[in-house]
Amino acid sequence: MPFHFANVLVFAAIAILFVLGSLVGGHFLRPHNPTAEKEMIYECGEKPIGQAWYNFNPRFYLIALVFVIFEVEIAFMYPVASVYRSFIEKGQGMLAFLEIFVFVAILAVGLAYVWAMGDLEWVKGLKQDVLKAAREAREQPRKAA
Amino acid sequence: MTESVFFWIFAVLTVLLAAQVVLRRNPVHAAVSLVGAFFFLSGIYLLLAAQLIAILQVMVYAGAVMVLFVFVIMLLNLKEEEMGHERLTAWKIIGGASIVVTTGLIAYLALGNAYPTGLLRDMARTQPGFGSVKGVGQALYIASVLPFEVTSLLLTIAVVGAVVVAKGKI
Amino acid sequence: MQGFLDNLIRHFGHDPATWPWTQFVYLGGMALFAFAVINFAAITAGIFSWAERRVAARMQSRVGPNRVGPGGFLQWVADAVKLLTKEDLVPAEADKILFRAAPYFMMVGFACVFVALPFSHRLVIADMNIGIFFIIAVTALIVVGIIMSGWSSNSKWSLFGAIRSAAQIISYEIPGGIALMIPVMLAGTLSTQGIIRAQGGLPWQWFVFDNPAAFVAFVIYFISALAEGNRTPFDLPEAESELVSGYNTEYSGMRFSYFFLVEWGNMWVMSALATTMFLGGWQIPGVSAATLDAATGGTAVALELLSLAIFVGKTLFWVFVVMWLRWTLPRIRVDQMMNMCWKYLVPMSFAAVAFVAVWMLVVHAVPALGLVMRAIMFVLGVAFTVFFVYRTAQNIRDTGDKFDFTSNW
Amino acid sequence: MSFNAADLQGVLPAIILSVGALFLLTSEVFLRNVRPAVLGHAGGIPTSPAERVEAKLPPGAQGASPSAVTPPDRRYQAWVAAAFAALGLWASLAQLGDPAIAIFNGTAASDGFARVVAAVVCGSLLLSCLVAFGYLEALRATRGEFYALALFSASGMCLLGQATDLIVIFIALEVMSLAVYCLSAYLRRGNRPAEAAFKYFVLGSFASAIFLYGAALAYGATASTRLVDIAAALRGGGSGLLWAAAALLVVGFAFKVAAVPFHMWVPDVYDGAPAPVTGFMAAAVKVAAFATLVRILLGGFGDPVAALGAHGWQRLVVWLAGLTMVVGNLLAIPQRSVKRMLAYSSIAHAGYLLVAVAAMAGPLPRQDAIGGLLFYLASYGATVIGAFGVVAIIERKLALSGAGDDLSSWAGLSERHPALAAAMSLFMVSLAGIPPTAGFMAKLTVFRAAVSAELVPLAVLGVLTSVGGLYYYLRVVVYVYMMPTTKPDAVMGERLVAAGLALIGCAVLVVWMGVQPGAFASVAQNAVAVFSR
Repeated sequence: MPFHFANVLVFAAIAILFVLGSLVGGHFLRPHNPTAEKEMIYECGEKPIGQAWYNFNPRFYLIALVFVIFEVEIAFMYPVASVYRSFIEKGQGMLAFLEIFVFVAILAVGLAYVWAMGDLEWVKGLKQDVLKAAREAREQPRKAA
Repeated sequence: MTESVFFWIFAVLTVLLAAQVVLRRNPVHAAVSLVGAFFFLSGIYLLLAAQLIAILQVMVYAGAVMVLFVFVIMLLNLKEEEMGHERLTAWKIIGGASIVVTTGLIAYLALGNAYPTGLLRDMARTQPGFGSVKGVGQALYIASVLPFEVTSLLLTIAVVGAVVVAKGKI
Repeated sequence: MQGFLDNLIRHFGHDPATWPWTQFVYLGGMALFAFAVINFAAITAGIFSWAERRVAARMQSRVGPNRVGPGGFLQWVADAVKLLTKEDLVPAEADKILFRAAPYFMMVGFACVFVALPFSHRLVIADMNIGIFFIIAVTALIVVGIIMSGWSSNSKWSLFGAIRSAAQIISYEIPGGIALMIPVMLAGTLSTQGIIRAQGGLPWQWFVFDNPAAFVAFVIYFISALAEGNRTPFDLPEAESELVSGYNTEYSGMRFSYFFLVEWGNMWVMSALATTMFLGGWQIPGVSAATLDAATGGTAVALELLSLAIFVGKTLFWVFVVMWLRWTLPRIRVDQMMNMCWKYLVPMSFAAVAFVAVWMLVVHAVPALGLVMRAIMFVLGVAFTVFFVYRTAQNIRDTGDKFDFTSNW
Repeated sequence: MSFNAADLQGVLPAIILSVGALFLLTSEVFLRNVRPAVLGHAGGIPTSPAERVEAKLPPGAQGASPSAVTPPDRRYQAWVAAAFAALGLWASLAQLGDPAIAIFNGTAASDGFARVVAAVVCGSLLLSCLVAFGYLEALRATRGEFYALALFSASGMCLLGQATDLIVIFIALEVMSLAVYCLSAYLRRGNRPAEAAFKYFVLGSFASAIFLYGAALAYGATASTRLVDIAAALRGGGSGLLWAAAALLVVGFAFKVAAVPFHMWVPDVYDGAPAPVTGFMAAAVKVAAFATLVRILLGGFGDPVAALGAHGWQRLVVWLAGLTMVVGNLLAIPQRSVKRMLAYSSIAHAGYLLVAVAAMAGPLPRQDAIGGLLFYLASYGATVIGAFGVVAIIERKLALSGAGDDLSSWAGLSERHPALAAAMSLFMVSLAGIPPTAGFMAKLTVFRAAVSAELVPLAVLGVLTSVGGLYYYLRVVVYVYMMPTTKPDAVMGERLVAAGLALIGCAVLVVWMGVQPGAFASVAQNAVAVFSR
């Protein structure tokens, strides 16, 4: 087994060397005369305004959180899934099944809950805006009249 | 021999990168250092014959938790001026000293009289499949049913809690 | 591979267990293999880039690149040379360390997958007993590379692209991971070679036809793999109409090429994984794995080459399907992409796992049912394929198009 | 795979509570589909008789204009939660007499101690649900998660009470803690709740990390996470690593039980969290944390050598107890906010409880100390839930504006609400430890145990600090009865039925435990048998 993982290490090292080698090799082939314009951030030819490092939408955070939780769930499920067959062959399949089932069922409640709470909705913010705009558009002629 | 060489390489790199996590002012740099630290840590787990833990370290921590961290960092995106000046306060010195003392103490205790008995190392050598995915799967089924099922409960609570906390005003 | 190197050492009259230089031979062998495999990945990625352009051109009644080499086959070499000689720009505003480091993360994550990915009956770098789990884990590093590249560029396009890409990849990792659990359950092992061995050479012995849930899992895995590889219809992170080029907008020259190398190389990875997990891998119809193990001499070499050809053939077919999809389907919206993952694929994959768990119990009790189900699934699959080919032929006849592989090369 | 019905029966209270929580979450899913956003004022159609009683128009709370979409009626959830808590209470009490067995391959135990802990936790949950009902309704903050999270945390607490494996302890601890973190962040009016939740979460995670480190060292030293194996390793001499592990485990739980110097989070958290949650936290979290501490110290490190030796944990606990009593009481004195005062008082009570833990160390019979601890926890739980129940009623209006409470809100309470005033005075008297209340009996048993364990200085310190504590407890009584009213509308008079029930329950318990401690002593006796040698 250590042999297998030594391979991983070697692969990582060779991959790094591959990138490094081609970059260093390319260094002798490619031109290098940077100018201020070239080094500017590309914004479709416009001058960039400010930095790009600003606050992000929290919905990404929520997705990431739900992801972490399900990733941990997968991490727990794999070991169990890999021995499921041997348990069936030992004649303890029903019990093994119940254990997996309870585990998944409890998490399924969590998923259903997040779904019902509307946190899987990607455009909920947008929807509100659209609704508001539609409402205002409806009010407008009435006010004008 | 080879094992201990690798151990020291991994250990030194882990500690260096972990120190970077604390010392770096730029949170994204800190997060990337953390990925590196997790990576080398998983190497140490491999040396301890804990394959599953090593893989989980990369998959869950270096992969999943990191993405979460980076998203949170980007969510907040502290500007340089918001972070305040770096100052060396008495608390920091006390904190650093206590870390060194505690670590040294535990390392001393660990190396003192308990570790050479090498209980875990013996287990890894004598029990076939110790630390492998199947070994852990067997353990989850047989010895650790209760923690396994309660973990599912814990994950559900985490989902619900995340929704509650991320909601606006209640 | 260890066995191969051991044999090599024995061939030179040493005992690998006692010879002091064994470890160095191992190291050298590993480095050699790693170099070969990474170059293989890079070259296939290059060839795919040419193939995709040709396929796309054919689908759009164009010609595509056909100047460099026979049929334009050497186009990718020309592209590589061009990229190598392009100026390497690092934006002045960028976070220079991370900007330079990001391609390394991408490449390491990409290269490590090949450690556990089989090619043929004997040709696998390391047949780890946690194989598939390892592959799922190291692909996570690619996300880190993407986020790093996008953030460090300090460009709005890059950042949007990176965040979108990360959100997409992590979301689809869930259904993809759960779907891959089904072959693991059926085979009772995580080793990629072990999973292939648990299947057979004939189509009804493949896991994809084992039961309906396994077929669903295959579809879920394929969709998730498309999304994880940022392939159309899930290429929103690189939506050129809104984000220029996504997370790699600010990259140029050679540095840029790594991102594309990884993207095209991923087509091989996802197709090879689909072949391994669901489609019988390198299994030769009518020849059991035991026969392969027992074969010696010339027969062994011939069978080995045959298994390699079968594996590569299956993989290339799915690579072609991926290209086909790209030029057939329009890009979906970001909310549709998220809905599809969390509201359809994740619950479906959970249900599929539950079904397979029950099904395995049923089959254990009544083994005949398993055979019946395989037969039904296979017949349905054949019927569907025949129907599909028939309809396609009909459509081609109706539109008056004709297969013409002779002109325009 | 050894796995049978007895295993499941052993964790029955935890199962009941988590099934209840999952039921509530699932009902939330269907709520959307069945009754989507009823337009109008009063919410949906009341179905159960209890709801019909409560279905009066809500008082003119701010924000909700009649045209705004009203969320679906969720009042049934409080009653469902209370029902499941009652079921859990019944389950734990029904099993009280059963013999002690190890369940789930020795990762947990089903014994008298665990059942008493589960009973106290379920009782606290039941009372807290009743207190929370009117509070959340008045603030228009009833959401499905609240009761579900409360049930989840209670199931974690029940598991903590019976876990005999460090991994199970850790997971149950996290089940409890995560749910309680979210509960304390539940109501976000103003910045204080967010701050409270944040502090609680960060420091709580820190404590969990320290505990985990201790568990890792214990595993490193013994190659097992079972407490039994740790005890066996200690009998074989133990090792330095194991001492470090013990210290880290104790420190991790010192955070959870809020012992000085790990108490920093308590005042802010108790102040910022909604009052019913604070009551639940003060009562139930304390029970679970102390139960686990006792399990670890007696189950894993119970050997007299381990407890009393040069590196023994008794010395550590004695110092913690002394510091906690002194600092908690001293810092409570200047507090103007009753919630903060109760927070510091809870620190002080943690000190008295630690006296009982310290008394368990010796080779002498531990019956008195363990029985005293359990009795103290139960009586403190009843008292503090009652006290925070009254605070919740007072706080309703304040919480809407996000302000904290102040002693001035309590002035002249006796004129406006004589019953509330009497209840609050009773709880204060009990917290101060004046006969004939439960608090007095509890302190008495604990100090008696300390004296018999030859910890006389600690007992004397306990008595002295209790006397000092009289000042700030009785100050509340003085404000309630002797100060003229300054804020005439500080009390919300609506929706007091459920809270009133809870307060009556608490008051009855407080008096009953004070007058007839013997009735509870027999229960405790059963629990004690587990740790006898």
